[in-house]
Amino acid sequence: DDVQAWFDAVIEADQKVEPRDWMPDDYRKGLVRQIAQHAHSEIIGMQPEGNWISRAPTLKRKAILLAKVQDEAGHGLYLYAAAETLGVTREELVDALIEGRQKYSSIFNYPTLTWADVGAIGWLVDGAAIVNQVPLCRCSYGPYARAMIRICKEESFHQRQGYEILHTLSHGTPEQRAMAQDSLDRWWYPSLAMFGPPDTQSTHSAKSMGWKIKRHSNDELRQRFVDMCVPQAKVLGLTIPDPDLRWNDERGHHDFTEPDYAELMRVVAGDGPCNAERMAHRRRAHDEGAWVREAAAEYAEKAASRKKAGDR
Amino acid sequence: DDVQAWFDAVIEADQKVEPRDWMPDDYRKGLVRQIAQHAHSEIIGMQPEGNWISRAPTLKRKAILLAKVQDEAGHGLYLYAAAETLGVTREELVDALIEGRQKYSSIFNYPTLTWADVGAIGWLVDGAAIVNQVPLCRCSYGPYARAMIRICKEESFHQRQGYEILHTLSHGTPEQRAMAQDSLDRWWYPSLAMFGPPDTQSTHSAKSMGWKIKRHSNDELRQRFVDMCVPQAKVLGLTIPDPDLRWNDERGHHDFTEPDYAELMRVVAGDGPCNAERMAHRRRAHDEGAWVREAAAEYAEKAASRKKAGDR
Amino acid sequence: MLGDDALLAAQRLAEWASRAPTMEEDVALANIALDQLGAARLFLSLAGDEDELAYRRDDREFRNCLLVELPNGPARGDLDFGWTIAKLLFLSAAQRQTYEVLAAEGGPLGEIAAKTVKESAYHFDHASLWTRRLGDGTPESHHRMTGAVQRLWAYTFDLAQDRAAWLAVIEPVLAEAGLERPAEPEPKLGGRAGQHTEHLSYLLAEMQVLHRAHPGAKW
Amino acid sequence: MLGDDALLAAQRLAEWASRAPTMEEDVALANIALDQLGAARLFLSLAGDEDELAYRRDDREFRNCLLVELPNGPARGDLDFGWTIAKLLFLSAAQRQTYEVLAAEGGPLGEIAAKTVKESAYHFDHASLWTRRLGDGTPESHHRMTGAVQRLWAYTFDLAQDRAAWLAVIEPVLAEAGLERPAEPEPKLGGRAGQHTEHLSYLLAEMQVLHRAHPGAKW
Repeated sequence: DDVQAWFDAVIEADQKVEPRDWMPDDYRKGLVRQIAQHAHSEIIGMQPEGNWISRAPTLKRKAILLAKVQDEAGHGLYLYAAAETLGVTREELVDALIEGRQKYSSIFNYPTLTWADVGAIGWLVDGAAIVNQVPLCRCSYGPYARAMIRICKEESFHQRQGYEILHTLSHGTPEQRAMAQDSLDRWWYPSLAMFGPPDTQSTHSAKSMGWKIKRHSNDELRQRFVDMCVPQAKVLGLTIPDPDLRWNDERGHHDFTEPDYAELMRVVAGDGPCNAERMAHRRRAHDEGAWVREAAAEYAEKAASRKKAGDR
Repeated sequence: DDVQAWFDAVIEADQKVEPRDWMPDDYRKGLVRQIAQHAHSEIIGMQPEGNWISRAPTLKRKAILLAKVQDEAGHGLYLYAAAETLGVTREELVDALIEGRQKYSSIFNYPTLTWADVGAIGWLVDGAAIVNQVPLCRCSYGPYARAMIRICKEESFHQRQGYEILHTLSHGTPEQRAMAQDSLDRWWYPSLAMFGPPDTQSTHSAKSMGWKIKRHSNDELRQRFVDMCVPQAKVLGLTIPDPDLRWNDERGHHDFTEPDYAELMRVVAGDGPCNAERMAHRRRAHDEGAWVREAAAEYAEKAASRKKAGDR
Repeated sequence: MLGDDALLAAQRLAEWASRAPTMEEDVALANIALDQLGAARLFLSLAGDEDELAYRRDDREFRNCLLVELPNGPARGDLDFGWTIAKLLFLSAAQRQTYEVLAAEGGPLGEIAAKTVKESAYHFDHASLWTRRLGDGTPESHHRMTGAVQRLWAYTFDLAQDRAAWLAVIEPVLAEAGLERPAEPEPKLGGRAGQHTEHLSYLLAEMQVLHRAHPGAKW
Repeated sequence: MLGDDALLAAQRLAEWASRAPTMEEDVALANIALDQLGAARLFLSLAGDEDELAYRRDDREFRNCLLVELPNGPARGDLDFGWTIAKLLFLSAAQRQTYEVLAAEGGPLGEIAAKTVKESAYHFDHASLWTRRLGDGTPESHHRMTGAVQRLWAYTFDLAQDRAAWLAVIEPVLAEAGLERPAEPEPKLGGRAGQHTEHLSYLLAEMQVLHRAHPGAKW
């Protein structure tokens, strides 16, 4: 229990736990689960936006979007690497994703129907991700905290780009404006649901808070997100699809309508509009790439043994 | 040699040879080769036009084009059936196509690049096919002659539809007119080449003429085609891409520039613009349909044995 | 709505042209596609100019059920015969019922429906026959057909006005084919309200490209 | 011509996004696609408005080599990594040479080429490495890579101004990978004169759909 005391002291002192340090099993497991889910979300998250690369309306937008999707692959890589410091392999995690044993953010189970959705994902989905993730830059596990610093920097860049897409659309032709509003109408509540179930129902939160992995409750972060979006929507000239949304002077926050948590649970359970497609897409890419990975492994082995023979 | 004399008499009297009749081996083989090649051409010929079904510019044109491609599948079926009366099976012939042992008309190795090509194929390619095939309606082998009667009727319908497409385009917007002319520019010489090499170089012709399978030489038919097209092109207001094309009063025919027979030979040999694609497409359809054909066979067997069991 | 269903069904079925598993099936699928296209033209013409409606609307303006816009297999570009047959089975059963009701009601819509109902009956028979062949064929075909039925089931909830009647027609076919009737999943809806899958905009991009590239041209 | 090559190469490479055989390769292919897209924008901007040129021309007006418009596999919708690598190997070797010549000539074109030549060298190295891995990997990868090289060889005749120099670069890579250098077939040409394959009009239909649907809109 010396180590436990040491660990508790590190947490208490807001210091970082590092890979070689002792840590409680639950802490390790919880972190693996969370980082893996985060990594999976980056990888699956490439799909809804990737859906519009080929059709981006200008070459500049195409380049920005392609770079963004590339960043997501990069984020996936950092995060799997961070998880690997906890004693799992990327292959294990990828298998867990492919086989449906681990989850990814349910937001990516909604379809991107128009170009405006690329803007809405940047503004709202990346915006929500940032609100979720900024506190993680101070989380107690060092490698995760450091990965998050880098990721958050890029995410906020992405968020600005998404906002800019919507800004251009909402100041464009009537069709473009309608496209932007329609997109906000569809993405608003799913974005609110990204913060997870309300605090009264959240399962993993208390422990995570104790360990300083999580630092704010779901509802706190959701409120922060709403307060951030309202003035931005005003600048965009778009209407958040919530008739009950209003400033509450007493609370110093906006009151708003909660998302449909039953829908969230259905999507998490696998019944969202695109769950089957997203998983099938990922599985197919994995399966169809198998021969390439095998060839690379075989080649590396041959090269190694050639080198060895040459070294003799 | 009694049978040979009988056969010669039938041919001489312009009567029909029927499946049960005796016939010389070469006659049978020549017919199988020709009918199979004709059937293969119908099946491969679905591809270049099929390429525009999804993009046909009006629903009416889509319906007409789809019906035409369907007719080609139907023609393929009649023709394989006609070949089967000669003691080969459809499977053998399909294998010969798939494995590249039998040919199809080289015209289908050119790409359809614009909608106007659908018109040009109808007008020129079906037009050339009709000129080739009308005499076959009187050919000495009964089943082939009867299949050709039915096919020619449908082909002339298709030709009119193709002509009508070009007519609409050539009387449409400047872009449409340019599209029509461009299409004629690309399809004219390949269509002339459909009649085969010049008589001086044609290999199978003499025997076929003796047997009354073929009734006119390649050059005769090509001339007939040119004479038919010239006035039609005039009505279309399109320019046949041959500066030396002119009426020859002495011959009572148009003089014209011969197609590039070296190119024809290259395309026949497999080096046309689309040979590899057309064959790969056919092979893929064949391979990917295998599990369906196997299931149907298995089901038929099960059904038959159930019926047998029930009959007892 | 009926016109959009038939139009997209035709567009998807026509993708099989020159690619069907047998030549007979190439003819049959083209035939069914032509019937669907013919029905689409009649229904759309009741609502306005058929080409204006088919070629000038974007995906959010289409009112088809999601089933018909799905590709011919689980992913875009796929051409899976079992999947196509399952789609056709589900669709044609619903179309037949809808057309029967409309035909009984008479009027201009009823007149069209009286014609198309016969075609739907043929489409349904064709799809039923293949469902039996594939369901009760080889282990592979059984496996594929099971997968298709399972995956597509969630898309069947906005097909028929009377789902019970639709089930009464579908269930015996599945049973005879030795295919399990899926449990009722979360329905996939939205098409009737213009909220489609990611597939429709691709389908329309291809279908409309030439028409849209030449505004006002005659073809 | 250079701009069209790079633009279509980028469009095809970007189809890999979220589908590559490894995550590292997802990043690498997107990177190469971004380089190609960047080069395309620079070259097109020399010739006029980049978006006008990319989005408002039809296939007959494009002047790219046929190689870049081909799908990422033998048929439309295919995603074959070996095929993609073979395309990239052939293209990047030619681009590097062309850009080197232009860079030496100076001027506005030369300035762009001086930048893109470094990228091409990286693309070529990446493609060479994978050509070795696949050619000298498993029997399956060797078989696939051989097929790709054989099928694509006919499309390499309008890539480089100096084919001998191009061959001098390609042949050692193939040799090292244990891949046979194909015999010289009948070249597939036409792209430089606006005569393309059946694939390009599909690619453009998808690429241009949104831009064309909103004439004059800003994005």
